[in-house]
Amino acid sequence: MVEEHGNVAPIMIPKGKEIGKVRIDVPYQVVTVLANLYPWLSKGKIAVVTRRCDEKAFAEYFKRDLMDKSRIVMIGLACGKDQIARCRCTDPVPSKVHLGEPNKGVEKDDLAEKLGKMPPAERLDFWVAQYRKCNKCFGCTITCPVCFCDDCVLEDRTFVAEKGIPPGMAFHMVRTMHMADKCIECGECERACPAEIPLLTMRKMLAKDMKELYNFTSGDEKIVSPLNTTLDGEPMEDECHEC
Amino acid sequence: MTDFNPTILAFCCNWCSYAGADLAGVSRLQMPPNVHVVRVMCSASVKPEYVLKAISQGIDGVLVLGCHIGDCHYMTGNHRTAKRIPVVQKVLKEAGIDEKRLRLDWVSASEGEKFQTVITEFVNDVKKLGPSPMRSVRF
Amino acid sequence: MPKKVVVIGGGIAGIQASLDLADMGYEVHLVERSPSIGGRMAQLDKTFPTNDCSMCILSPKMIMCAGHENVRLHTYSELEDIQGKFPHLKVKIREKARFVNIGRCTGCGDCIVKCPVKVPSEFEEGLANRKAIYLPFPQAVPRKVTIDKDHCRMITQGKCGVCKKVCQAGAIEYDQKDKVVVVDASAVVIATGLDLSDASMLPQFGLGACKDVVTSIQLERLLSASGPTGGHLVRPSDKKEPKKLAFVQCVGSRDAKMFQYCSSVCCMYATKESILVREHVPDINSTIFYMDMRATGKGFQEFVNRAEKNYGVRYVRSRPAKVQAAEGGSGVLVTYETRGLAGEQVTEEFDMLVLCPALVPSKGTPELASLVGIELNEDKFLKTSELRRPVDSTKKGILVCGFAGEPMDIPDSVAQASGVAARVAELLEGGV
Amino acid sequence: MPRIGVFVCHCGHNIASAVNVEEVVKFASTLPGVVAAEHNLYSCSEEGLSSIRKSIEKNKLDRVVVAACTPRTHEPLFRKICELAGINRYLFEFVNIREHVSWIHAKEPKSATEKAKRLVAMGVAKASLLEPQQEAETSVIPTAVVIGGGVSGLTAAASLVSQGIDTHLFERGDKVGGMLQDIAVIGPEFAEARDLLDTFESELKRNKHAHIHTGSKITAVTGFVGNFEVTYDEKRRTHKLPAGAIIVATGAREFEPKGEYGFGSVPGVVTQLGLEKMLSTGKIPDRVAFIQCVGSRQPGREYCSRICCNASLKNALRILAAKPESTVSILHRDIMSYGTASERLYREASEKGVRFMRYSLDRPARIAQKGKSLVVEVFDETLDEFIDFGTDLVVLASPLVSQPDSRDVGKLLKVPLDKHGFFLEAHVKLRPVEFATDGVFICGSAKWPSSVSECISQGMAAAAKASIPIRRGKVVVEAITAWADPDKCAACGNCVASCPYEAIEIVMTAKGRAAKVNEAQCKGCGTCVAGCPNDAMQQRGFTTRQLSSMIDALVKHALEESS
Repeated sequence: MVEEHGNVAPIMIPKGKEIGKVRIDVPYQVVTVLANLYPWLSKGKIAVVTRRCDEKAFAEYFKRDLMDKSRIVMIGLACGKDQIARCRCTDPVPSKVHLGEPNKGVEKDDLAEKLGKMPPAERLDFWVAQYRKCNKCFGCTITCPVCFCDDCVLEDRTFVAEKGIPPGMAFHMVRTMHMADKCIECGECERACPAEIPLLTMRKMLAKDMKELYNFTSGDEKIVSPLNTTLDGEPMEDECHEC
Repeated sequence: MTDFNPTILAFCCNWCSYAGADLAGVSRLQMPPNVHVVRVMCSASVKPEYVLKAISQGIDGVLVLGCHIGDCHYMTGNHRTAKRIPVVQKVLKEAGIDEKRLRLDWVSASEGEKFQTVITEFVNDVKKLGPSPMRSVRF
Repeated sequence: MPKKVVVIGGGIAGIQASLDLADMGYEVHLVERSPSIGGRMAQLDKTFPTNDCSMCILSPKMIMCAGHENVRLHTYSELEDIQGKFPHLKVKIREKARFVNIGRCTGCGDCIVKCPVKVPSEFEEGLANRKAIYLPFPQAVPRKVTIDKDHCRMITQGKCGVCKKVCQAGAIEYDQKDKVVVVDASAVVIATGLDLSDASMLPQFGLGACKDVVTSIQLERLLSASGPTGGHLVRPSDKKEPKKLAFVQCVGSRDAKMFQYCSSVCCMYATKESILVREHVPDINSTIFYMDMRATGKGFQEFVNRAEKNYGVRYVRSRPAKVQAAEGGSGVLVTYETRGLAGEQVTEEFDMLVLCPALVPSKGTPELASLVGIELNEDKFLKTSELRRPVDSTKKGILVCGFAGEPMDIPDSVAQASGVAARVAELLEGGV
Repeated sequence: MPRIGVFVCHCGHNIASAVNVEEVVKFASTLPGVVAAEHNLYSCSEEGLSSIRKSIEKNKLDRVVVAACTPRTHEPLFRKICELAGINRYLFEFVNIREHVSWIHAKEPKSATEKAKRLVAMGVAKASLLEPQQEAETSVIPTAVVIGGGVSGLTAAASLVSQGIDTHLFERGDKVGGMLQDIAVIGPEFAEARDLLDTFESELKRNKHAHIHTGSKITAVTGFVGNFEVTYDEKRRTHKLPAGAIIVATGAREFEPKGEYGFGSVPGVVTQLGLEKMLSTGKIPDRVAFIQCVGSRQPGREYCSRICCNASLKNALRILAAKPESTVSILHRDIMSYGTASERLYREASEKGVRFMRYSLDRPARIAQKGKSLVVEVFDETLDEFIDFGTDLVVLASPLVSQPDSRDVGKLLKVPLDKHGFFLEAHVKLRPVEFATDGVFICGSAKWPSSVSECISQGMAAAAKASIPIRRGKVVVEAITAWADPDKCAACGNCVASCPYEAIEIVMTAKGRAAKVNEAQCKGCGTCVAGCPNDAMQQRGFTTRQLSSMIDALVKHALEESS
């Protein structure tokens, strides 16, 4: 990352170039940026400073064959305590730490717990109040490292029937559904949201559900999405059908 | 709540559940008139988006009916249904909408009576839940 | 002009043979003597060993068959005569009077509701009634009603006419006559399937004498969600749920005095039914009296093992010597010998007993054979000529598939039906 | 703007008794796009159909909605009328107001009428978005490939060539015949195996369509129904063969029961094929004991291999025919002589003095060597006691097991196998010789142990199935298949993973990497559509816009108008 005019931006340093003055704290999802660049980088290896969440995002790309794993060299960065707190991150240590000191993640998401205990009607009120603030800027989808689509179904009216701004419930529920089997909980959507809707909290709630339903965790190359597989996780072989 | 007449959408797969619904008709099995059947080829083609769209617009309940596991005309199509619908229920639940407003069940082509039971039960369940809270939510 | 093939018998074998022949481009005339195609398989609740719902998988095939551009259905029709030699056969088909104009009938069923005459339903094996004007079962193909002339009041007594009054399509024709059509066919396929032998011929098994003794096909109907009890398993005598059920295998089959052969499918369907009854009555226990447990197909032995382990099915190798009604008329007493030389006769009470009778070529098979000029084998099935030609009858151009030639299960019948289509093509395209 | 016609059927009393048909018609005429709304006493009668046709022509309709009974039986009829009137058959939508309304709400005419109206509105909404469809057609290469030269493969090939279809049979050994080469007599028919092989040879030799490749190995198969390419090695060279259909007939082999009952170490203990070899050299034992189910119907290999009891019965009778004074015993757990001919063998064997002893899995027989002969000790379940007797030969009836490389063949053709390595057919009941993959078929013991007669029936069945696309010259699929919009597709692969037919792949397109549906393989289930996050995947006749419009119509007419 480099800082220019007070803005922190990711930097791409080609081979042979001086590194110069860079900072290694990463307030951005570099994978989002890299994914946009990737089609233009047709050759060679790419070294990336990766936090645990970046690493998980990469796993989501690799598992879908959207990036070539052999071309990515990960320089593991263990996040500092401040960043962990800011992200409400539960899983901050990359599998290989090259930079930084490993720190423990936060134990739980207070808001998620609070919402979980609420009666449904109250929870609905909470979210309706939050979603009413949405001005449909698409910051959440644009910054999301695992939103793979170039354009988004939420932009047209097939599924999001409500007119105008705010976009209403379907918009947010459809996005929740789409993130269920891939959100890596980096929290970028929440930080990008000008309306400060606690989007990460909703993602965390679903992640817990996915764990309970299918023992699914995102960000692991070996765990494919349970939503597209058979009940055994693979094509059925000569099994009893009497259930 | 007795005068509440829920509006319910049901997706039925062409091969089993739609045929089961037909059999219920042929057998003149009476049931409440709240359910509107949309025929799809396989229950696995029901996009979560349809359910979420319908519910968010105030539809009181959505049924997804398919072949029993093992009976799917498309071999393992309905396995995906069985995997996806529980997640849609969670999406509803976490948003504060009772997940019982979405029900997944299996009705075979010879289960006209089961179709009747499922419809009657679901209509009663939704009646108990009351009108969808989304009916009164305006954004 | 496509060559024509006549297929006799509209069960699963006949349907499959017709579909394959039609797909090959032949014009198929499918002749079925009852008002609907579907055959025995239509009566089954589920099929072993996957417990697939029988009607769910059959009904699309029936619809496909009726809708195929190359298939002409002759339901409620019988073979009248065959003249000529392969490949120039003149096949006469008698289309029996339905007393209903099938061009006009829309299958709406208004007439059925109003018809005052009740007749035991063949499809429901006498466990329920149908009307004198009827559809044999809800998924019947074609969906056209038929008047049973032996029971219709208008036809037998000249008074009633209600169906004609309510039919807004004007489809009722009391004066309709049989029609004979002639098809110039190149080949004929016989797929006339099976019947259950009459188990009451063996009085020791109690059918007829004891109310709670039923046949296996009756049990299928009792288990079917669209059957006479809506899928509620109750015994005939007092309409109570049975808790203790027994099956007797080889009733009349593998019996030197009756039918010497093995019917091939009873061990498996009894196992299937013993599993299925649990879905209806969770605390039911089943006993199967058998001679050899013949589980030779794919997944069959596993199915039997599962029945034994997970469904508590008790397999007893013994052939009951006597079946009597229990005291009070409900339930049955089964007397059988326990195993070994030291074995003794015991009598055990069951709530209900299911007989698995010998399966025989369907009624009228010998007459059909002599009409067509082909031979029967010593077990009275249609004789096939040699090992290399398992579907050739004793006469060229007349082919046989399914249970009419040899006891076999559904997949074997279906495979043989496709095989028959290949054989027809070999004969008509290559002449070998 | 579409021009929609709505036709509401009375079905005599069936619909009209509960649904106010005239009211539904009046309502339908107010819906957007509807230019004609009519009713018929019976829409499906000759009169009904011709009045629909007249209305299409008179009102220049381009979409037709019929509100009547179930599409499952009547859709083809109305589609045909559309076609006759000059409209694409896919511009038709069926609304079921009989089975789904009048018959099930018979006593609530008001609600029934309201529901019928809403369903009609939903149908009209969908109809206005319908598009004309062309059924996809692919041409078919008029050549068939049969893999395996045993009795099933030979039958399939002989059937195909005699139908005039060019057929290539691949056998990896240097001779065709498979297991028939190892037996002399076929049971229960008592036919000579040599005669049957000669029959096949003459059938195939004299036919110009037959191409037999012995000593060959298939190394790759690509493509799909009608358009496969088979790569094979033969005589140290690699060849490529285009083909329309493929039949798998790779058979099975006898399980070698190493170590069981002294097999391999004790002389005089042989397998069934070992006995066949002895008998063919004219060596007839004086005393022989068969042990059934050696290595089958037990934990680890639960299945019954179907043919072994009949093989033992046949060989027992052969031995007695050659040397009537021989003593023959069969130790079994159940005699599996199903059907007519086999049961007759069983009866004949009993009559001729074959001793049948039933043993149970938990008390298997024991074999001991005593001098030159063998002693069999077994607990006879029928007699309820231990018995022992001497014998010269013990024949272990071991099961047929799958070929050791069957999984490789499965991978080559992308077809599934069961846990025992036998091929898994598309449907165990109704599609016994087909794979779920179109254009690939299965027969004989590669699928399940089968008698020679069953192999022949199945070989013919597979030939029938393989011949159909070739004879038709094309594969036509109903236009309910899926397609991917490359503009929207992000190549995430959800569709690829969810397709039950492996009909989708990610390919390079002008718009970058995107999913592509092979229409010849697609069965139109729509599973991929539901998995697609960006609405790039669509199913013909069930597009997301069409189905969403139905939801909108329901919302509009049930919620907005009533509130």
